Amino acid sequence: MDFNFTEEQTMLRDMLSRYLADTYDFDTRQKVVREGKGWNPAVWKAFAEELGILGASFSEAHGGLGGGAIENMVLMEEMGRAIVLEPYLSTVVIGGGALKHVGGAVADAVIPGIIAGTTRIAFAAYEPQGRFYLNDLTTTLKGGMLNGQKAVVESAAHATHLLVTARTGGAQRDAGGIALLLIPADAPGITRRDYLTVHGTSASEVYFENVAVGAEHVLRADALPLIEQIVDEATAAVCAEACGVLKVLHAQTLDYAKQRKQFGKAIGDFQVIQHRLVDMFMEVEQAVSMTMMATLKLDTPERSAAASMAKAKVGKAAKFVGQNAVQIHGGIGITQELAVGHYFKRATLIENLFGSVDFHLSRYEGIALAA
Amino acid sequence: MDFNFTEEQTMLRDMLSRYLADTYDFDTRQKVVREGKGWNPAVWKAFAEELGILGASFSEAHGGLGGGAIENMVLMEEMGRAIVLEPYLSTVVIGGGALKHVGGAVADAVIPGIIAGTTRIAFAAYEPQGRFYLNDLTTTLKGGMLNGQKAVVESAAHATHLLVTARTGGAQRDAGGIALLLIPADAPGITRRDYLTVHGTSASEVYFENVAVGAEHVLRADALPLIEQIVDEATAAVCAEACGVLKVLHAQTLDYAKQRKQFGKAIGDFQVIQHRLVDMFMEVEQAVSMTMMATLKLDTPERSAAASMAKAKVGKAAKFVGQNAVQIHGGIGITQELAVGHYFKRATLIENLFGSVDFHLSRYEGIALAA
Amino acid sequence: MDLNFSAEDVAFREEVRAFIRDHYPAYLHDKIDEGEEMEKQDFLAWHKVLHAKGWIAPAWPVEYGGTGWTATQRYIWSEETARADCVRLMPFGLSMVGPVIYTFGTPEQKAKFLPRILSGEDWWCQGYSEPGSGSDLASLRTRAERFTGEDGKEYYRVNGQKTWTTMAQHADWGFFLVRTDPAAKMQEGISFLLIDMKTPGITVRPIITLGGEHEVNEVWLEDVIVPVENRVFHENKGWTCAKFLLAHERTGIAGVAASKRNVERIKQVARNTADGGDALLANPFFKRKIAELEVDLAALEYTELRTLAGESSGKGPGPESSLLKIKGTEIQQRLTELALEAAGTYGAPYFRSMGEGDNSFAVGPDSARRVAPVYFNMRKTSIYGGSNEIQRNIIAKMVLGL
Amino acid sequence: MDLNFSAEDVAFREEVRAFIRDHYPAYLHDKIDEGEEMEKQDFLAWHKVLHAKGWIAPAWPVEYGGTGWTATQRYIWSEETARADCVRLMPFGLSMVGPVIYTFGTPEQKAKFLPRILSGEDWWCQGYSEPGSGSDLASLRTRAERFTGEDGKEYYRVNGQKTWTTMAQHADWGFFLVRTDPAAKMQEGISFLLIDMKTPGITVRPIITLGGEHEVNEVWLEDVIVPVENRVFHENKGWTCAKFLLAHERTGIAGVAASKRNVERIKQVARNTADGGDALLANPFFKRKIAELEVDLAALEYTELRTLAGESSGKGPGPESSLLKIKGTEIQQRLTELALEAAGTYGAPYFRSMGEGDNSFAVGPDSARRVAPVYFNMRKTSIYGGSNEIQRNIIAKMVLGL
Repeated sequence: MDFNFTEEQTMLRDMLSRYLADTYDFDTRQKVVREGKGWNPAVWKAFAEELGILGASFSEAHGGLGGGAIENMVLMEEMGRAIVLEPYLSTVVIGGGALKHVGGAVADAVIPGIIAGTTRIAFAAYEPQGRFYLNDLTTTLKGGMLNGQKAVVESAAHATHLLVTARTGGAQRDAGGIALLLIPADAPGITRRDYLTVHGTSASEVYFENVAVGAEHVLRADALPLIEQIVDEATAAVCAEACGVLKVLHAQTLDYAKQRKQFGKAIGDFQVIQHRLVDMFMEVEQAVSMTMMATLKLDTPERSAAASMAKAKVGKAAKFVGQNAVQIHGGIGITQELAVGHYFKRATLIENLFGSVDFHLSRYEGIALAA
Repeated sequence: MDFNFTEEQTMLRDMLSRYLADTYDFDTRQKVVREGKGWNPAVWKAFAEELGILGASFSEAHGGLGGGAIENMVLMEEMGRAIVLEPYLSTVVIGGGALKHVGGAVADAVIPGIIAGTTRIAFAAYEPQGRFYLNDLTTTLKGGMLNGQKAVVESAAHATHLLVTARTGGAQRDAGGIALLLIPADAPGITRRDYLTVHGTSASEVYFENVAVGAEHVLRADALPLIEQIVDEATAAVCAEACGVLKVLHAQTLDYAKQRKQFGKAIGDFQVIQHRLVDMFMEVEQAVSMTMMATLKLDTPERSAAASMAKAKVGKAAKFVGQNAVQIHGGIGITQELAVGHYFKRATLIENLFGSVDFHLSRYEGIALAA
Repeated sequence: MDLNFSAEDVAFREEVRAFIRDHYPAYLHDKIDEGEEMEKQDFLAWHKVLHAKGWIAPAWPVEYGGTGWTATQRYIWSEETARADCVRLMPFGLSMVGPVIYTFGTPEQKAKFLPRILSGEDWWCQGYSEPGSGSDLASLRTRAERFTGEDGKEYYRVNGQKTWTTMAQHADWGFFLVRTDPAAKMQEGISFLLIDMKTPGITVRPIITLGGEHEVNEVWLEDVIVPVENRVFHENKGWTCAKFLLAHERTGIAGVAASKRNVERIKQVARNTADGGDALLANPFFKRKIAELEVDLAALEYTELRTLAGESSGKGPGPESSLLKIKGTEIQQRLTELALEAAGTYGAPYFRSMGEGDNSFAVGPDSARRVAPVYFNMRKTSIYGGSNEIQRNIIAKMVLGL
Repeated sequence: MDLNFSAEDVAFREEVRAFIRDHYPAYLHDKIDEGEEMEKQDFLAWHKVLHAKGWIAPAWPVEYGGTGWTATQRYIWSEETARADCVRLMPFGLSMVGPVIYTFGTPEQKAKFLPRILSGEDWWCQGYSEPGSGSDLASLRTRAERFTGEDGKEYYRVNGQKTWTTMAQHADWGFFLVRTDPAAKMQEGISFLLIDMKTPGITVRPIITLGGEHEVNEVWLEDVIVPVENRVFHENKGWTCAKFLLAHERTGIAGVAASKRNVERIKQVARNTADGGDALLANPFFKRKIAELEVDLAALEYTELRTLAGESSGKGPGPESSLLKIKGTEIQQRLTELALEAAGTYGAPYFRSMGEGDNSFAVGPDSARRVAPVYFNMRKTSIYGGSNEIQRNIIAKMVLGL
């Protein structure tokens, strides 16, 4: 057992951290949010060309740095620290992850573009009726034609490809008969309604009307196990993002509590505030522990149980730390002016991302706690 | 709407309160506990003859004072304040309650003895396999013969009568085919294993082996609705007892916090302790409110929903107030020496009495929250 | 002790129901159902109907325009308006400055201000908080210096800054706590002033909150001249009015009736939301959260009723009302958490910021439309009106003697 | 970063498993399964087996009798002993005074005491708390006055009272915090003494706790004479030893491996307990509490592993160990709550007080037998070793700089 990062991983973290500190300050970020596109293409270009981080988790054969899930964890935590808008999660972790598992010609063809920053992937999996269930699908692929609707597809507006789940057979919630497709985002028959999310990113409702899908677009025919796997990987990564978000929420609140004076002393001198900050600290530490556990178990038989345990714990931490960060800040915490409110918003969205606390506890029970 | 007690109710409360303050101090109570009988017959005699409170909730026609559920609430709260051992709940609230609902000759025959203190009733309803489910019965009444086992029957050792639920037909958990019987505690074929409870009262496993039961012993043939009703009434009464227990726990802890010094000041000067005591206060106040609600709704269609809501809230309050009373007292709180630990024990038993928090929330959902 | 309504109360309830059915502006229902934000004229539409009927201020003494209802009737009224999902009336005139004026004001102040509060002609705002004084209200620094004007009359010259001033952008008048004796200790030396918001020197600047709303404002006062006759109660004794008003504010803040209505709304949403082949309301854990909310709400309701019974038997709203504030706001916040959870994936979209006011299209179910902004916005309830931590301090001191 | 065991670690685990299987005293399993309380000779039975093997003190430096295991091996050891449900070793010698002696003691003290701790020959107890000083340990008042004896040697004369002294009724030796300089400020002027419990003037009186157990005692010291060479570290610098020991105590207190074992036990009980026609483990809400416990226990485990990794890379157990104490004891307490809830009706019977020691018959399932006493008893865990409130104060000050 070993909990240390390699030198390369530490360098990777430091590099991204420095870049974000220099160029991705809160005001700059908010300016991008106000422009309403949901991302800054220049930052993406820098990730690819200046920092080279988009290849960190890909094999050297594909032009990457030979890393994997731990590299994603390191990078996602740093992105959480700066509440980064750009689509690392959907493009590299999810899209790239799917391609790594599928391998072969399509991986060879697409991954280099991801690393270069020119290929961006959006994950079109969840559906309006399907809540957090990856198997609850009404989008169909029949006779080579894709039809249906996908809900709240993050970053679809600036994606070059869509990673789509679709039913090729079976009933609406069957485990079998689900295919995973990678199709060009501008294929005929695809329409979108774009909007911003609470976080400031862009998302879309994506509609498929008789979109022609060839065999070369089908990454896997019976794909639910693979889909579960890449969503477990994405869940671990979003837990890492949450750790970054929560560390900043805690640090900013601790700072504020030391400075803000009420009744003639710093509010951090009040024992109730002190213990609240301690409870927040403990939630953050445990979120970090669970994220490491989930990440390190991604290639073991405990993968799904660990991912759901981690997400359940991190989801609770996100709520507790976020709400109390705002509470301790008082009124100023719920204005647009201070960063803390925006970290709180991100923490709140993460609570439900890839499933709520209850969803993941139920999933864990289904795996590990049969009566 | 009116939340005031009548003058008679206030007098009743004051009378019992004075009596218990004078004669039922903590040391006297502990002496009775150590003697190991689980009650003090002299106290029961005083309840009947000196105070006359055993008739408070019975009609004047039966020799009572004409009161009802509110009188039971008033008396049970006072008994909770002194963690009284004697069997008011099983004899008057449950046994007496059943007789009042059944009415007729049996009520006329038995109630005067209850009021006089000479008739005491134990409620033999729950079974080893049945957990909190009143319908989960393997005790059978067939061909006039009663066979089976009842679990943890409070005060059976000093009861003159047993109020017994038994299956006359149907499967183990059917709602139909359940009779309610009132039989002499010394009927041939009844055996007991007596033991003390954590609270210091006596309880028993009661075994029936071919106990002859005549028609005159059957209070009601298809009795589950009646059984549910008397348990709702008992639940409201035990909520009232809990209010008394919790008020004392809070008051003793508040006192202790004002006196006990650590780090050069009273521990009640520490804000974390202050807020804990406030949270305990709020739990107690809400327990009182819910107890009133449940009591006042006993004769309405909302009876069961209200009783289960109240018990769920009171059960949570019992845990929170009890645990924190001990925590604030520190080590001394978990010794036999101080009263606070014994109130904590009673509060803990009440959590599960007539069903846990989860049981009552599920019951409430079944009544009020069908999907 | 008895929960039943008398025959008179039952008749009253029928009267109230009929009145709401016949006179509540129907277009407001549509706005609420579609999740639209309420604007000034929406609040006033219902206000004016009630004023015409004489029902605008049930809590006020009859001599000042109250209804003379019993506590039970007032309870029925709040139950029925919530049941019918009526828009909430702005509290700043009716529940806050109104009671201060009829309790502490001069006959002239009563005559001038109370009728205009009742009619809705004046829209009020509250100038209490300052950037440096959040929970520590008494540390406020806005100065009011007294001087004799050229007309020989007495005036205050007010300078300072207020913040979190709700709806100040619409306000005709504001009630302000100002420091009239800077040498006095914290709570002394404060006075309670009524200020015409059109007075020169007042600048109102919006504060945009997390959900994108413009509800609160900064109010800058620069050499604002206020006649001395607009001071309520004695000079330097404004803290008396402030305390009176805060206790009043805490009672109303429990919001039982509105929360009851919102529980029903969540249940309806959960009934209509799919969750893995069944309704979300059939999910045992979601259902359990609703059940626990209902239990806690009942506990709050009966605690409030006991408090009201205590009040009608002579005691004013005491420090126990802090309990109602804490538990009431916790429930309000949990309701918004449940709404957000029910929305699932559709909690993420944010329409407000697509372009100012662009509500022209939405995705997902209507019920999910504004759940995230409302969730963010409602975090304020445990902060304002004395944070819930301050309320616990109050109970510790005033009730428990700590 | 890697969770896998090396081939060496896997081999070690097999060795440990085989050793436990072959050498753990079988009769202890029966006692635990039947819910009987452990007595002194039970603890010692296992202690002596381990001493004979050389595995009694894995955390000690090799030179003093430690095993030289890596952090991973120590983790495997605690996992495997918990998995096999081995009786817990008494910490007072092995985990508490032992490390103080080998860290701060003289060569003579090391030579005299360490071997007897390892062998189990000496049973130790801890004289820290006093009736007036609970969480505020430094306020202790037990006095030790130095004097020269008739034999010309230096001694302390100790007077005072200690309380909550666990297992003092069996102890051969005790380590005591005493005040050697009454004029000094709180934490200064305290010394750390080793006292032979057979010294005249020591009286041990039982304190019976809520579950009926005799675990803790009052210890009265009246003119107890202690040679100066039994003082560890400098005079008036005993607080250094005390702090060192408290941090050590907190790490062990997390009890992850034991809690894991207890979770399995509760699951088994819930599987075998009927709940309305199904197993209690099928009750969604009971199952959810177990799932939440497992999640929190995993979070504690991986947080402890991170802490251990930090320690083995050079950092000693720091104030972060307060987190392990808080969360570890919360989990231990929740486990007892679940056991009590699972017992349902059968949580109420209490066999201990039917007559001292009368366990001759019981009712209900074995698993319910002592759930209430254990629940009551385990409330101590959030009080002792520095209450959980004190632990939060420590984190606030030492980690957060508040």
